[in-house]
Amino acid sequence: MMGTPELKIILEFGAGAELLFGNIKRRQLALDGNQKWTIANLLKWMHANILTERPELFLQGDTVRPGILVLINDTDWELLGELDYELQPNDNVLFISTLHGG
Amino acid sequence: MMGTPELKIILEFGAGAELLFGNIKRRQLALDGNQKWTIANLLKWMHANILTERPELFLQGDTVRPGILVLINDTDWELLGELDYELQPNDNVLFISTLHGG
Amino acid sequence: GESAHTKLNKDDVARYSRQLILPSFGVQGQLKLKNSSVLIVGLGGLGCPAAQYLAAAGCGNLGLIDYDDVERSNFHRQILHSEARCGMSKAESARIALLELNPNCEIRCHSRLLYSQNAMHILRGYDVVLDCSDNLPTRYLLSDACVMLRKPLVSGSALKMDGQLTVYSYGNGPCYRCIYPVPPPPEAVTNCGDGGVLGAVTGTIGAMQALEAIKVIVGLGDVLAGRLLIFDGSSGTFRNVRIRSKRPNCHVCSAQPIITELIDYEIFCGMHATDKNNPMQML
Amino acid sequence: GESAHTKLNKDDVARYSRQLILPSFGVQGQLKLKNSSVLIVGLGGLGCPAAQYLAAAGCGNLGLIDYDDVERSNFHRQILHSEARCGMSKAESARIALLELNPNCEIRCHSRLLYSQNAMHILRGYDVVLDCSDNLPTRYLLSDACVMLRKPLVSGSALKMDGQLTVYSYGNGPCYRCIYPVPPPPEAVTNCGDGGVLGAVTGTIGAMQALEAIKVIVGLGDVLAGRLLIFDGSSGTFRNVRIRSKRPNCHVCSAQPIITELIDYEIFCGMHATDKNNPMQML
Ligand SMILES: [Zn+2]
Ligand SMILES: [Zn+2]
Repeated sequence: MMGTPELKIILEFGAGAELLFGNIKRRQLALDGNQKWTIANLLKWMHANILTERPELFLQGDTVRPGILVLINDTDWELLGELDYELQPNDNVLFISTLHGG
Repeated sequence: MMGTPELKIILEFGAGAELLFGNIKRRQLALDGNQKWTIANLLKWMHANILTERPELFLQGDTVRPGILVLINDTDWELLGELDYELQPNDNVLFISTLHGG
Repeated sequence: GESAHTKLNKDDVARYSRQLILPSFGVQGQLKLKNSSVLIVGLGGLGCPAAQYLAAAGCGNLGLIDYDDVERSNFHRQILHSEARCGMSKAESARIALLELNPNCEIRCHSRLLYSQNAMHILRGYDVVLDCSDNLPTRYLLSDACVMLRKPLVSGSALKMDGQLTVYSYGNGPCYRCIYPVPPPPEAVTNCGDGGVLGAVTGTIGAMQALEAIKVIVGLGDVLAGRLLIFDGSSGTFRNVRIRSKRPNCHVCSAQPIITELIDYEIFCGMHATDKNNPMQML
Repeated sequence: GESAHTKLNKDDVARYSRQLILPSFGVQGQLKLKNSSVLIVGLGGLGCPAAQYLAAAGCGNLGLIDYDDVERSNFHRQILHSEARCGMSKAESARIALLELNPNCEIRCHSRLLYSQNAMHILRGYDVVLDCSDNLPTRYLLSDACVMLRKPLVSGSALKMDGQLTVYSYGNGPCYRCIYPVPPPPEAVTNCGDGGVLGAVTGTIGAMQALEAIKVIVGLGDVLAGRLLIFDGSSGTFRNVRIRSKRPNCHVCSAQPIITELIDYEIFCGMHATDKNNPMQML
C-alpha cells in the first residue's frame, strides 16, 4: 500500500522485561513515518500502546527505570544519545532486565 | 577518493579455517566494483591473494572442501545459491571449519 | 520395560523445586524428565558436563557409552573423573560421580566402542542421544542411526577455544549428512589430543547440550534444530546461524533414502573411530 | 607469602598436556595459572561450575566464600554438592569436591557473609574475583571493592532460562556502577528462589566465567570487558552487545571518585544480601 510513510523498527525484550509487554519477546513496529521518532517518543508510544503490566516496573519519569538496559542495534544507548537518539529504519531496540541471581 | 567503485564486504574465518589465511579472523575487503562478484569469483580471488597455507585444505576443485561451512550474513550459503550467489555491499561471508572433538 | 512415573515423590519436590516453578515446566515437565532416557556417547570433555546437568535436573535414565579408560590427561576438562579412578572405564567412573550427585538416576554403562554392529541395538532404548564423541566416524554413525530410529541427536563439538552445537534429526531439521554429505579429507581433521582444548569451552558446550536435551524432552522453548551455534571462546562471542533444512536428496533422511542400514564408518571417513589411533593431522 | 612456581612438575605436564599445547598458552600460561589465586563469591549455580573448571585447569589457589549451607533444593544446579553433605557449609562442601578433582589446588574456605567490614581484607589476597552471587547488594559491594583494589571482576548472573556475563573493572572497561549507577526498585528484583532457574543455564554461564578468568590470568584472547554477553536459553541464542566504557562521573571508578570506602550496600539497595530473606518480588 502506498500513502503514509512508515518507520519500521524491531523491538525486543529479554531476561524478563518481556513479562511487562504481554510476554512477547520480539515485535515488528511500523511507526508513523511523518514524524521524527526519538527513543523518548518511542517510550511514550510503548506506554500508551503495548505496556500491559505495572508501568512503574518499566518507566521512571520520562526514562526507563534503573536496572533495564537499552541497546540500539546491540550497542548501549548511552553511546548513542540515550533518549535523544533518533530512530532509523530497521533499527533494533532491545530492552533487557538485569539479572542478579545465580 | 572518487573514481573506481568498490564493493566492500567482510570476510570472516573461524574454528581453525583462519589458520589457512594468515591466522586473521576478520578482513574488510574492497573488491573492484566494476565487475560482478559471485562466491565462485571470490574463492578464486581468495586463492590468488590471501590463501597462505596448503590450498587443498580449503578448496577442492572450484568449491570449498567438504567440512568447511560457508555462511553469508549468518545464513547457510546453500539457501542462497552457493557458488552463484552474487555478493552485495556490506555482505558478511564466514568460512568455518567443522569441529569433531570433544 | 518399567511403567511410567505419574507422580513426583516428596524428595523430587524438594530437590527440583527451583526448576519446577519455571514457567512452562511445572510438575508435568519434571515427570517427563523423570520418565526420559538419554544416551550420552562419549564421557569426555562434553559428555561429563552434559551428563552432570542431566542427572542433576532429574533425567530418570541415563546411558553412558565410552570404550576408553580414565587417564591423567583427561582431568583438565573431564570433570566427572578423578585421580582415584585412573584406569577405570570412563563410563563406570562417570556413573560413580553422577550417583553421588543424584542417587535417583538410573544409570546404565556401555563400556565399549560404538560401531555399526551394536549401535542400533544400544540406541533403541533411549529417547534422545547426545553426541559428545571425539571423532568423525562416530558422528556419521550416530546421525545415520538416529535418522533410522527417528531420535533427536544433540550434537556438540569443541577444539582449542572453539565450540559448535546443533540438534540433528529433529522436526524438519537436517541430519549430519544433509550438512556434510561428503566427509572432509582425513588430513584436514584435528582431534583434541593433537590440537588441545580448553575445559571451560567443552564445559560451556556440554552444559548447553544438556539444556537442549531438556528442551526436547520437556517441550520447552525453541530447540536448536536447523540452526548452528558457533562459539569463539577466544573472543567470548557466539554466532547463531541458519543452516539448511533436510536435503531433498540426502542419502539417509530424505523420502527415498539410498542408505537404509548402517555402513562401515571408518572406511567411509578414511579414519579410525578412536581419537588416539589417528595419525597426526593438521587444521 | 609463598614464592612463585617457576617450573611445572611431571604431574602437571601429564595433567595439563591437552591445554598446554594450545596456541598462546604453553608452559608459561600454565605457570601463570599455577601461581594465580581466584576468589569465587557464591558456591551456588554459577560458582560450582566456575570453581570446577578453574580447579581442573590448574588454578593454583582458590578462595571460596559462601555463608550458606547445602540443602536439597540446591542439587538440581549446584553440582559440587551432594546428598551426603546436606547441612555442611557450601564452601566446605565445594572444597571436598574440588580436591577430588584436583588435589594440587590450594583451597581456602570463607564460610561467612561477605559485607563491607570484611570484604577488603578478604579480596586483597586474590588476583581475580568471580561474582557468582545471588543478590544485588553483594554485586555492588564486589564491584566497588574490586575497583578500589584494582582487581578484575568476572560477573555472571542467571535467572529462569536467561543468563548474562561480563568482566568489570578490567582495562578501560566499566564497573558495575558505571552501568547501573542507581539500583533498581526492590520490587523489580527476582531471585532464583522465587523465579526458578535451570541448572544447565547456570552451568553454561559459570563455565564461561571460568573461561574469562583463565583468559585474564593467562593473557589469552579478548576479555569480555566493555561487552555484555546475553544468553536466552529458551531460544538457544546469544547476543554480544557493546556497553559503555568507564562513566566519566562514576562515583567509584572515575578519576575523582566520590565513594572511596565501602558503604552499607543493603541500605543502598533497599534489600538484604541473602537470597532467602528477601520478600517475594516480581519480574
Ligand atoms: Zn539428511
Ligand atoms: Zn564505574
